[in-house]
Amino acid sequence: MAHLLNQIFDWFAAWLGGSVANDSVAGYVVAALIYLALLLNLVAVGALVFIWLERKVSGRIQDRLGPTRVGGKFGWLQTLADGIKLLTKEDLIPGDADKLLFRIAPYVGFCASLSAFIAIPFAGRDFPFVAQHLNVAVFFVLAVMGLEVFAVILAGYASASKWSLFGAMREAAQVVSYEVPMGLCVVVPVMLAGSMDLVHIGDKQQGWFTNWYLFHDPFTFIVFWVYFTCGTASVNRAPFDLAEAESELVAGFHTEYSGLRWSFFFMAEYGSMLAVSLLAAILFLGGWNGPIPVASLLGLTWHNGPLVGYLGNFLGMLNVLAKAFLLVTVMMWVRWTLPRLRIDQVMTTCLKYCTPIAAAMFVGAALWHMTLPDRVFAGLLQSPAANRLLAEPLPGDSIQLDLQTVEAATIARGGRP
Amino acid sequence: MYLLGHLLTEPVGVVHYMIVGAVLFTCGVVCMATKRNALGILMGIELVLNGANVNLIAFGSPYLRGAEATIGLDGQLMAMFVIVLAAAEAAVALAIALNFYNNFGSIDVDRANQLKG
Amino acid sequence: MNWTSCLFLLCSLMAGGFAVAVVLSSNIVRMAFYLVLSLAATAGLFFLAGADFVGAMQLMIYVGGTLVLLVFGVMLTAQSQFVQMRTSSGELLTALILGGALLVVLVSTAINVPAWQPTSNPAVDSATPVITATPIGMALEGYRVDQLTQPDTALRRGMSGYLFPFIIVSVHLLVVLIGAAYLARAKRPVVERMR
Amino acid sequence: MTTAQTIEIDVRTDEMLVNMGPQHPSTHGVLRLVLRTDGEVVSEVMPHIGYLHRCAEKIGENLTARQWVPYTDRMDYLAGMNMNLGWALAVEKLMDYQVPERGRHLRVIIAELGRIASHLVGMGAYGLDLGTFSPFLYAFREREKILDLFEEVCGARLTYSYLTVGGATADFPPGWLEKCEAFLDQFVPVIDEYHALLTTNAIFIKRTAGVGLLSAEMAIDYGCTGPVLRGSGVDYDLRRDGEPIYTSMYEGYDYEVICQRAGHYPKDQEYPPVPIEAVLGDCWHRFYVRMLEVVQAIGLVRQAMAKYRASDGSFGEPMKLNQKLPKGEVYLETESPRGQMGFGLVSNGTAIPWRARARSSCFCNLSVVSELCRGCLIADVPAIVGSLDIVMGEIDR
Repeated sequence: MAHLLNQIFDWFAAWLGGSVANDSVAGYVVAALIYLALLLNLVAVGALVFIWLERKVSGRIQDRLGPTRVGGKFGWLQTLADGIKLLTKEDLIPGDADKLLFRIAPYVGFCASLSAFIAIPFAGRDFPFVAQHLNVAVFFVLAVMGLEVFAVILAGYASASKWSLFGAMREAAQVVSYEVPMGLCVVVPVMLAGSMDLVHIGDKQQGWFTNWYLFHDPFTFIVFWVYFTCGTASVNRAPFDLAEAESELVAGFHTEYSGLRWSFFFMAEYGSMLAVSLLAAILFLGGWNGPIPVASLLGLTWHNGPLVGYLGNFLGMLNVLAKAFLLVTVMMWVRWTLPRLRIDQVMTTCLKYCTPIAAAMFVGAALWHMTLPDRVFAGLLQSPAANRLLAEPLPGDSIQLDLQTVEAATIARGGRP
Repeated sequence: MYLLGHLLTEPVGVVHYMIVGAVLFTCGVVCMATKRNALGILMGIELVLNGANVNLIAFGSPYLRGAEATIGLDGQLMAMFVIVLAAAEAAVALAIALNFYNNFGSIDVDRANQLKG
Repeated sequence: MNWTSCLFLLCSLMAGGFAVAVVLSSNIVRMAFYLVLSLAATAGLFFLAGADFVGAMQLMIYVGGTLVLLVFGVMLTAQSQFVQMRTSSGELLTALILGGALLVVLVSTAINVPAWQPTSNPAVDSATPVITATPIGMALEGYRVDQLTQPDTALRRGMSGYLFPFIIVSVHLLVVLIGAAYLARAKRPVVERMR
Repeated sequence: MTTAQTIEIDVRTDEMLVNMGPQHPSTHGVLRLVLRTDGEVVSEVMPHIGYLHRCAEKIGENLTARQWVPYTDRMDYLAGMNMNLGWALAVEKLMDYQVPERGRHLRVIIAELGRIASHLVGMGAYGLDLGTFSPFLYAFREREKILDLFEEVCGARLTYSYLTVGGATADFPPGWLEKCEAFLDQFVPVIDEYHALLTTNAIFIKRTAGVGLLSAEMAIDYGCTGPVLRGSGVDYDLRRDGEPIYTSMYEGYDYEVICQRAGHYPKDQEYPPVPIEAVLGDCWHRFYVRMLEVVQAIGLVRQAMAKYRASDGSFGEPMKLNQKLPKGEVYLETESPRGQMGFGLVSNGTAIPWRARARSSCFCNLSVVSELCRGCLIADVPAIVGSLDIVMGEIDR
């Protein structure tokens, strides 16, 4: 995109008798701003929608209506009204607080949550919808989301409140622990796809829902649920919301926050929920490939021209967002149904259950992949044959092939097999 | 200033990375020398290691040097080992600091003047 | 000015600036916070130098893991609400002079080596992404897929693989894990708890 | 009972004094608990009370016996009807007055409905203490229906002053019994919902089973009463074991005291069995006793409605506002939803009691909290306090 912009700038500059180099900073800055605006919109509007949805979902679960008035029907402008209220609230900072850290902590959290979206693709194939196509995207997303814990720790520490400190300590212990099983779960689809590139992982699952890694084999099916549990824990949602546990710690790490700063914590939380769900959708639920490959059946592929391919990608984007929204709704459903675990039980769940299960499932999936390569849908279907009609060559596959030839060459030259 | 002016016209080279590495390294050394808090010293060590890492990455970067001069993947692998070992070192150092705190009720290293705690 | 220089400037200023802030701050939690920013900016530099995997690793292990541990340690050992330990100004001055001298030596060395000056024909053009994760993984297994053009047979045949260091590091990590757990155990009288 | 457990502290941490309350979401009003914590482990809990003290007893010494009835409402404001009943019976005991047959059944209907309404709050708020919001609203949905019924009989939804000395202020309005019948019919299946959401929920069991163990001896030593006492396996209920003036109210009713006997609760075959993790006297058992008492109360209301329909005559004549009391001193305890609520009264022969006193059930129940919370985690504190189901209005009066 930056190159395209630079070419456009160059074209304009040529008019004025100047020139803009292909790698000029101008195009990159404009491209970055566009991406930032899009992602910020996704996260902020996503948070607006999710907060409204949460209130509606919780309302319906609890036998009430939720917001009904603001904005006419369904109270769909309720969050906006809440946002305006939060903007106009007094911004309180406790007298004993470490003012700098107290002020900065919510923004750190929000930045971490937003940065994760840089590497998350929304559609793949020849022209992936992604701000920065990283070949270590999975790793990057996990790493950046891990930074959010800092915001909580800083907020808890800087508030100079004992309840906040308790929340921060819990968060630190919990998130650092849950990164382990979460990483183990994420490795499984990475192993199946042979790449850490999210675009490639998503593209690998193209075709019918039988190609989703969720249904690849029994192990991946379990891994998905372990991942979802750990994801819920890592974004601090009930039943793992110990850092803010309102019945124990008043409001945990954000006890002393009010107004806009408080709302940034919430934006970060909902942003992280979306990021975790998007990651789950791409890694396990086929990403932008729907249960039925509508785009391929309609011929909306890159073979038939860029515009048509673009349309297909757009459908894919709606697809992956729908899946992520569904998973977020499940998180809400869980939150409004289950009681909260105690801190020792949270750690037990992580260390005694999630980690060993994830490790065992990883080994199982690896063995399955070794014994039944090129098979999908719990080994029932032959991978390419079942979907040959719809399978297209993947852009990422060329890299894979290169590596294979490279490996063969290594052996041919006398390297170790 | 010379280098900054350089940067506006010339591409980034290894030397620029080395200067950043040198700044990190020096800050780390000063941090280690001046802080009385055991954890502050640990942070200084982390800075020093990072300064070294910046150099390793720069030497191994394919963008910064010619194909014949770059040390390639070795730089990245070394940096990786440094990061992993730094994590291990931090864990041990933290354990020592906590142990020290248990014995002395403080983590002021100036008070660590006994061999036996 | 091209984009790599611009981003480099941004990241390096952040890394260097916050490193200086670490030195100057006397509040340990703020130090940790500045260190986080400094290391995150360093990770940015790694990305910029084409080391995606190491950059992500830096973020994950260093910033997300080690520093959280560090802050945890700070909180566990904090006697008062906000720990401040000031250094005497004389010590600080000596350290600054020595540090400045060290910086001058390091920087002048870096500048004076011609091979380290910016090159006009890099191995890879900065707009082309390099794939690092798989070659690093292979190298840890002992295969050097990036060394195929290496004229030296010994190096080309995988003698430059990192399988052995990898295993040593793994064992080392295990030892450290056990050692740290052992060290941090209290030798304090056991507390009686009644119900 | 002291079982010495040894825990090894990993890191030397300083003890921290934390104020839980008086403004805290899960201390059920204005209870203030000062926690001495070592990390997450609570080493001591000191309850501080008195934030809701309104001199109710002193006011009672300046009002006539019937005038004080509205003040009793405001003691245990979640079970105002049962408070009214306690005071009314105490004064009636002094006056040696027996309410007519019809009034007796009316009182049983109202008192047991009040018990259901109170236990619904206890159950829902307990869910809140453990971090789940939905059961609270499910409980309040049903409580609302009971309050609607109460509103129809007395015009108030919280402070009823309905059961009064001499009987009740009014008879049931026409058609009320049918509405009550309809409510009970639809309420019975709802109880299964509560069991699904809480009692059998794996996380709920993990949070409550084995937590806050209160042995039978300790419960008796501290004067715990009501579900807290019965949750520890002590078979004691004033409706059966109380003074004649109170037990005669329940004469001819078929009910069993909810308490574990030989590993089983009465009526527990229709409801989830006791999980293996649960130990007699823990939070889970206290909760379960309340859940079964709700079922018990439904049966009692049904019987009472049949008896009420069968009886005729007066439902009781409320005593005159300024009626003179006979000289003497009485003390009577009744089984309110939270335990034994006692009212004491010394009269010097005028209409105004010389002394009016109340014995709070929650006060005694709360007194075990420091014993129960020793060595537990911070998250267990709300779980334990919630399982005692206290109402500060009654403790502080």
